[in-house]
Amino acid sequence: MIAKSQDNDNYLTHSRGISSWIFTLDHKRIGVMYLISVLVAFLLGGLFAMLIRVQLLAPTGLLFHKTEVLKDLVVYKPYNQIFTVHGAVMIFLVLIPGIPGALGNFVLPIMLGAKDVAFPRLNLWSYYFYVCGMLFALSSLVLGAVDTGWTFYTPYSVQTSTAVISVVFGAFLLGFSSIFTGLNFIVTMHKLRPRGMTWFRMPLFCWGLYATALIQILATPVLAITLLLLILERLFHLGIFDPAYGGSALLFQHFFWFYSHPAVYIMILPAMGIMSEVIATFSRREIFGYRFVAMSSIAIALIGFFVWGHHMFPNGQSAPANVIFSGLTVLVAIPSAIKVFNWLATLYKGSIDLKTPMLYALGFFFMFSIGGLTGLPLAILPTNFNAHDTYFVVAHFHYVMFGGALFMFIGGIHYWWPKITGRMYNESLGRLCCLLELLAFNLTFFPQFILGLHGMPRRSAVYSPEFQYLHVLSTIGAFIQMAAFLVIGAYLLHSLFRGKKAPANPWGGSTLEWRCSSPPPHDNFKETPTVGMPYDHHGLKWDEETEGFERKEKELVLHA
Amino acid sequence: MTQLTIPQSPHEHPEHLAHHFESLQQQYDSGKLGIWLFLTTEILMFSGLFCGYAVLRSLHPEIFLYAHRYLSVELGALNTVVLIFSSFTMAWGVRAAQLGQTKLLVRLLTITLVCAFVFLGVKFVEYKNKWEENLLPGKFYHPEEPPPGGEFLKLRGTDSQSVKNDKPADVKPQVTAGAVGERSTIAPAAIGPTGLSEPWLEGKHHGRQSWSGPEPDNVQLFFGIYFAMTGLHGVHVIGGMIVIAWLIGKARKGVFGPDHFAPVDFVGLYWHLVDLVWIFLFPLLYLIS
Amino acid sequence: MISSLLAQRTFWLESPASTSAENHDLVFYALLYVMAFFFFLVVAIMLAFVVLYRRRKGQAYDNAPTHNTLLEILWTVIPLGIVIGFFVVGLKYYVDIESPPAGADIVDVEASQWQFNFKYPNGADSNELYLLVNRPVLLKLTSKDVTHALYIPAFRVQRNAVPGQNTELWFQPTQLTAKDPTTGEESFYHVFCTQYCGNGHAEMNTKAFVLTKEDYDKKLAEAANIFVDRNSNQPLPYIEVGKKLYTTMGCSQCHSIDGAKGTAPTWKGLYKRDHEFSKTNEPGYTLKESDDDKKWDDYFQRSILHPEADIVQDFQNVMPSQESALSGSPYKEKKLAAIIEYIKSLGDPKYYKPMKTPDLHDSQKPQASDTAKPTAKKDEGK
Amino acid sequence: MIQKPADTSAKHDSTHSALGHVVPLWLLSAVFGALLVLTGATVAVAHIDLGNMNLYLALAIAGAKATLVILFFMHLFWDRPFNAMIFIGCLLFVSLFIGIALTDSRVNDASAVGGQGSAMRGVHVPLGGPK
Repeated sequence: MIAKSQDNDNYLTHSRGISSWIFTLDHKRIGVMYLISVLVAFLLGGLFAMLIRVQLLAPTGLLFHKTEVLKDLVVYKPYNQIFTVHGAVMIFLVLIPGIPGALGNFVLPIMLGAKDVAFPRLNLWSYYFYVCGMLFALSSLVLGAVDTGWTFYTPYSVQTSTAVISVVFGAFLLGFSSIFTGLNFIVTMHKLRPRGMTWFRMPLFCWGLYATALIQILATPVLAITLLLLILERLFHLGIFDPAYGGSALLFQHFFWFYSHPAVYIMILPAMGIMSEVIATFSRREIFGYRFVAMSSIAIALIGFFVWGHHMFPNGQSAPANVIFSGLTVLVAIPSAIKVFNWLATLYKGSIDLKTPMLYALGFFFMFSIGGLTGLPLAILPTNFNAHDTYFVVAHFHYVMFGGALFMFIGGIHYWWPKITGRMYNESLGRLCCLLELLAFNLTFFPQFILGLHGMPRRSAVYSPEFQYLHVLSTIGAFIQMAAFLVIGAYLLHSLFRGKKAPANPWGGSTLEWRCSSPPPHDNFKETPTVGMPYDHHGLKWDEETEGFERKEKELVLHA
Repeated sequence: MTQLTIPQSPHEHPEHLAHHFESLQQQYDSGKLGIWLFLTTEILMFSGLFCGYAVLRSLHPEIFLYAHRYLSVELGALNTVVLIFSSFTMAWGVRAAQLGQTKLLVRLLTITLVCAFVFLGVKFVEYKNKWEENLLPGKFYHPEEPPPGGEFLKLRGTDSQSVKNDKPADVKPQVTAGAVGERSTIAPAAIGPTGLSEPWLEGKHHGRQSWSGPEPDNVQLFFGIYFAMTGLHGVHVIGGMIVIAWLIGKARKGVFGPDHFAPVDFVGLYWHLVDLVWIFLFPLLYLIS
Repeated sequence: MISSLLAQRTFWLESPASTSAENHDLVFYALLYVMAFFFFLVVAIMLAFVVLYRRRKGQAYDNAPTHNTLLEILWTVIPLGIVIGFFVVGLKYYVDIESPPAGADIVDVEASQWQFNFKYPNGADSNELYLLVNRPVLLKLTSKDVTHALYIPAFRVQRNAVPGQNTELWFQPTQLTAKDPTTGEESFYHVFCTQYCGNGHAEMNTKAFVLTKEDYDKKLAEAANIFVDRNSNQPLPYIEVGKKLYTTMGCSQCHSIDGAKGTAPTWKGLYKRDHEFSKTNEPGYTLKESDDDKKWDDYFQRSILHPEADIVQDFQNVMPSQESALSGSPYKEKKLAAIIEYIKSLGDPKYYKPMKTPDLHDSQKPQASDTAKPTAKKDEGK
Repeated sequence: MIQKPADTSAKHDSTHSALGHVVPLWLLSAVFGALLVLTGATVAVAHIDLGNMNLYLALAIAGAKATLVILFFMHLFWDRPFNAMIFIGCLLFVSLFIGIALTDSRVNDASAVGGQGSAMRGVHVPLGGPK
């Protein structure tokens, strides 16, 4: 079938030469370029995280501390710059573009059975906006790294002497990159679905990306204007956000969180999409309650817009707003809960194969549950007043963003690696590292819940000695994680050269991308494929000679 | 399908059909949906400025009542008419493109472009005046003259209650200091909306909408928001002019016709949005009370 | 009663020290149990399924149910009920948080980079927070520069100090901070700034003491009158007071006394040292070793109240005026004198003639204290 | 390739092109006229003092003008309903954003006047009254 007939021509070999990559309009190549850049940024952000953890080994600061000669508080400045850059890089350069930009770009059109995204040229622009944004953001490292925290709160961000503008402008460009991607995906899903691919036959990863795209379209422009105004504030003191000129500091926080809260759903929703794919494939089951899972993505996206105020409970936000936002925030928990329960039910009576991606998915259950549940004390008003801006918050969002979104990003990379590169990675190493990550992650971030509840404020370069042992645990965990990530990088790279050729369908996946060869041909499908139910595994048989799963067209269930 | 073999760019292909689309209709609908989504993002982007405007105006009405008199309603109105007319010619241009009336299309687009130039010209005159009178945002705001219309008691600085103390002119050195070193010495802002001096409070009680007191605090806020809003809008006008110029070039070659007028249509939509924004900016900035 | 039971364990939270803390712990531990329940539920089911349904050789495709509306409704409605329940409970205590009792003592908190300044009804002010046990207190927060936050974990309360805005925060301490009988160390509650506010954010924290009536009055009297030795009740020499002020007023953050380079000129040998100014208000103003004491005193006073007036060569105009810090105290003049005395004492010994220690009685009766409102300060700042 | 106006207009009657709806010229002109009239109106109204009404009236007129432009100049009247949905949805989000930010600042401000100082003063009564 298709898979075998075209092994000679795939999107990697379709055309050669550096310019065939730089100017490519092929969504797959753009996806790959995204993947590489995002991973580079991830490494960078990780290194900054390590520096943070090293500093916090000692109560008085291991790297940056006062000395006999230099008592000035400016000694802490490098630390403030480091955690700011860590946050900005991880959020704007890794989490937000990561899954949609890299995996989404590569997989989405194939999953739909389309030849490309709706606007290939815009897609390329989106990538280059990302690159420029990245360069601007990182240029600040040279120009005097920004030290405002990734939230750029005024009036401090207006006063500090560090290079705020370059980073903010970088984030501004990254915003456009994100908008273009979202716009592209929405149009693609509306207009480029082939006959037979109805809305409720779309794989859930597409639904996740659709919900994400909605947020990218509706929220990101507000970030753009916010950052633009911040730049003007620094240049001309417009005064809108600066009390010294009659403006309101709180207004900036409203502007900022109107984007940045929905943004956390930009990060987690696609991860949930990958979760659905992986769970379905490796337990050979249709996703339980497909429509509920699909709709809960949309619900999360929409409700997510009404809850930004929970970042501002003690910040001087008015009581009525506090109450409204608290009430709406607890509601967001529901769609996420629905997803988790449906995934659990999907495992029931499945045929569960513990391949690496599946391990990541199971890890997601574990850490997303913790991350999600610890969101409750932050949504409920009295408990928020104790946990706000402490390490409890730090732990909470690392469990959701890192343990949730990033783990599924890594899981997704493993899941589609054979499809993207046409190579298989070392399975046992993959499993080992995943487990290692899981343990080390909890060692790193669980102590931070306790730190926070005992009052350890976030963004502090030094702390009172009674917190030390928890910080040490956390640092140890961080180092193990770093090591594990390096190993992962190593065996993935190794697989590129030594890995054995990947079959069209190594996992027994039922969605369309597994029906075209690995790596896929330039046009994905020569003739538009017949579309069945997304998670129908009937007739998928392990084929010894291709070492992949195969099935006869006629075994597709074409209507449920 | 023949499309599989054609080069990527829609514009070199006779049927203007990109390889990944099935039909012209599908391609057109995709483009239309795309441009509407893009307009959505534009609106949300401007909404930030409108939000800032709304909050500041509701907190410091006196600033707006006082400062809007610095603006010239005549020029604002003129620009409104110019933009509306350009919108009209643009809409007509789309019609011309749909009917393949190439010459007419080129003419209409040219008129639209000229209107845009006129608009920018008027804006330039306005900005120039503001610049000369130092009616600028933040620390650059220190006009010599009170605004025309309504007799203003020139009490600046004489009563301790209002004005001078955190006038930007005074804050400036401190703020820059804060920026250089890490410690800032900005005086704490007054309780309540800054500088609600007596005349205003009375005025408020009588629901009076005009401001006849001394200059209120933080008038520079008005010019901050004024330049931000009109400036961003101006940038969009310039962007529009570039694409319209590009359209004219294409139209001269006669590439637009009944089955390929999408570019004209989409640029048109964008241009109408620019017009829409101005339709709101005009009353909000020029016609206060 | 339940809350006090739960509060025994200090693994998750340190023991509550205020009424609001007890309320908080009640909600928190309830949440904790619910969270733990759902977490273990999910993980247990997951592991069970993984073991039960692991892939076996030649296993046929199993047609298990793929949807069940009843289940969906159940696991939508039950969590919904729970979270809404918690929201309502939270709301109940939130109303309490936002409703300061009528008779609460009012303490003005002025946050600035990087210290808190607490002003008490009697006009005394301090950088540490003194509280009366079992008595509600209402903190009114303002910020002089950027956004700060005041957070006291033991009381489970937190609120931002926002420039240009006024926020407030009330609580009622219930646990005394005792003095350790053996070491004489006074125990205290941490007060943190949780809103990132610049270089010194990490060190922007202080101590809160919860005291009995008499200790409280004593502390406030001390805070108001720093010119008397608390033990011997004898007047302190100005140089001692100046040394105390050097730390309490935060001079130590920038001015070293050992010649170390800081953000600002060291005080070591400052007195009667020739000065180079990068900027002065009156053109041509100079300050030389030869100048008389009067001129030097004026210079010191001006540099404390209006630091922006003359800027010493190689230093930035970054020092905030101490006007507002001093104006709260009835001893403004004497404090100034004390600081200047201390600076002089660090200068070249051959110029330093110690000032006569003030006699007791005039230092004990404070003048009419003016608790300056932020608005007033704005003017004095100039 | 050049398309001659003649043959194309022969191929397409003046209300339908291959892909989109063609707006008749009289309608465009009518809309243009209406917009001019409304502009005049809004300027005129501004000079009458109606207290707060001035603002709302000005916004209402602007809204009317906007509606005309959107429906006819921007073809939304004949366009696919989904595009209209997008547009309306976008307006909803704008109002949500401005609405909440505005209310919050107003409440804070109201409480700040009179030096009460609290961002929360005067609002706990609706929440159940001070104890």
